[in-house]
Amino acid sequence: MKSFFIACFLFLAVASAHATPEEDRLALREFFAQRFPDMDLNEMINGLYAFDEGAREQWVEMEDFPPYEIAIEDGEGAFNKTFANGKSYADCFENGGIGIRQNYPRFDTESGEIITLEWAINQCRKDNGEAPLPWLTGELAAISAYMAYTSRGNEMSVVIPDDPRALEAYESGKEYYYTRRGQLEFACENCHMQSAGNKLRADTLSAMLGQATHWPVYRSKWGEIGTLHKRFKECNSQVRAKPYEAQSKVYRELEYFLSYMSNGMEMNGPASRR
Amino acid sequence: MGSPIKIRAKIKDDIAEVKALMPHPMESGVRVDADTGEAIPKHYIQEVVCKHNGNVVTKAFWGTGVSKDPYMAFKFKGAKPGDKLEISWRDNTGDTSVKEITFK
Amino acid sequence: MRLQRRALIRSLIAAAAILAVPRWLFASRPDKAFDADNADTVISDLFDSPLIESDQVTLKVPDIAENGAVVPVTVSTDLSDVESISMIVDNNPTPLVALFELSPQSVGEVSVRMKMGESSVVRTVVKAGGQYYTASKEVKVTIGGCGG
Amino acid sequence: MKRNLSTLIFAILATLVFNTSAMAADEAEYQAALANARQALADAQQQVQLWTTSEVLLEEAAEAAASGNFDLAVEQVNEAVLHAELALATAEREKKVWQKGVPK
Repeated sequence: MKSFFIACFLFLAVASAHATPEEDRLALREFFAQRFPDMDLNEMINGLYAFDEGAREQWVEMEDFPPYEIAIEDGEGAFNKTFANGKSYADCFENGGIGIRQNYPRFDTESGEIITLEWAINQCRKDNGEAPLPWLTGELAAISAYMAYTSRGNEMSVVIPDDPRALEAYESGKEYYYTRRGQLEFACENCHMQSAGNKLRADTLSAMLGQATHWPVYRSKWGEIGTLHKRFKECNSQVRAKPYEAQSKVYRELEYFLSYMSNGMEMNGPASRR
Repeated sequence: MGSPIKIRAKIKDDIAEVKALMPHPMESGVRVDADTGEAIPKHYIQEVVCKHNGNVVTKAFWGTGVSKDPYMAFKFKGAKPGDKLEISWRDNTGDTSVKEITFK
Repeated sequence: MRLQRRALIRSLIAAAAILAVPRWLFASRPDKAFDADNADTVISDLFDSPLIESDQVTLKVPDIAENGAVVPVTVSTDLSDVESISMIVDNNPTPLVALFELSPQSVGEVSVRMKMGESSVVRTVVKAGGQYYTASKEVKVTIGGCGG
Repeated sequence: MKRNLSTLIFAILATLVFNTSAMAADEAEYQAALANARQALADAQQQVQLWTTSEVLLEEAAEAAASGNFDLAVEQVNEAVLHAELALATAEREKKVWQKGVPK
């Protein structure tokens, strides 16, 4: 009996120390609602353009004929090509790969891996005897862009299944987001929560909410379309932390957490950014 | 043969509004390849010709100061649904690309 | 006979169309102006009479360029008989960015996206009815890299 | 325990004396320091994200060594290790405090 109470007590202690992902998400929305009481939080899917009017005008002008359209078209072509074995990407995904971006990353209860969309695309290639594509830019990013394009307007719906490994992956991603790192000792949070909407030198910082809804992105600075993990690497370098490899466990866990935080928000990828 | 040109065109009150996006590196010749340390040679579109039913309506001459994957927009009068619009470019290496569409 | 006459009429119309084709200012690209390294040289190379400041020329560029690699610019004008529209960025290594030649069929409005290495005066020159009209604006370019 | 500590102090003093002696560093010393640093960096990377500065310092060390300045080379190598230690220290501290930033 006594041990039962101890067990209960321990359970409660653990439960209160670890909020559930859903509690985290709601608390985060509340955080931004208090910081920006006059803003529609759903605007944050547009990153810095939710905050910077002058930049927004130029961005809207770019959206008239955005540079990522080239990637969508290339991606559609690549997506519809058949592999040497006669199969295609459509065979690897639910609903033939159309309109499913919002479900990624997902936790695979069989392998225990976090499956990002890019991971799934390359897994599909490997399963069909094709060589995997490079992670950061090029064909993989273009295919990802096309798949994102077919999912526009859907709501981000990342699921954390009832599996301790999934929750652990989520928690690791969360710890990563809030941990200071690099010579500048910045956590993702320092820029994208506390300073969201502020200027860092010439740049306006985007908010964490909605940060995962619009990838891949054509950044003018890159001059091409690139994946979220390319941006992770760049963020790390900017605070002088040695980046991890794209699609490493750490980055996939980070994407899992980050995407869950955008749950319920509109998918609007691919996007263009400065 | 260069990458295909993307054209978006519509007719509004007898005026054709044309927008085009042309995938092209537009190398200015001043950038240095980070890996080799060598200057990346100039590679940019020099001339764009836009024809309406075979007649030139707008010609553009460009320098290296036009952005990568160039975008241009222009308008002209007298276009009807079914009319043809052709846009072509030529770059400093002699490479070209042509695209024709029909107004809806 | 009738057919021949029709063909003749058709060829006459075609000839008229050829005559109506505008006399292009430049048969080929003015390479010298595009290679010039300062705006004054560009202007003296391209334009053979003084430039007139005009509020009938609208130059739409941002005050602060979001990204120097992609600065949207639109030039529009109410002037009639527009023959050409050019864009010049004074502080670019080669200031002449673009020169559009327009036919009588054109509407006086063109847009393009341009590169700007640093803050600079951006100017446009519109040739209309044989005169050169101009408008200019200071555009600030900030260099960053941490937005997103 | 006490004996360990005194050994450590002796080692530190010995290092200081060695480093501050008039003897200039040579290539062998640089190579040894480099090998030691590579190991330290690899160990640290297992646990945390290193600073990019460590690698930059090693590159600077290699440049200095190539030009025969082994004093500077050794100094930069040691600085690289120091930066790895600082990265570890930050990570240790952050393990205790990271949750403070999480909205509740």
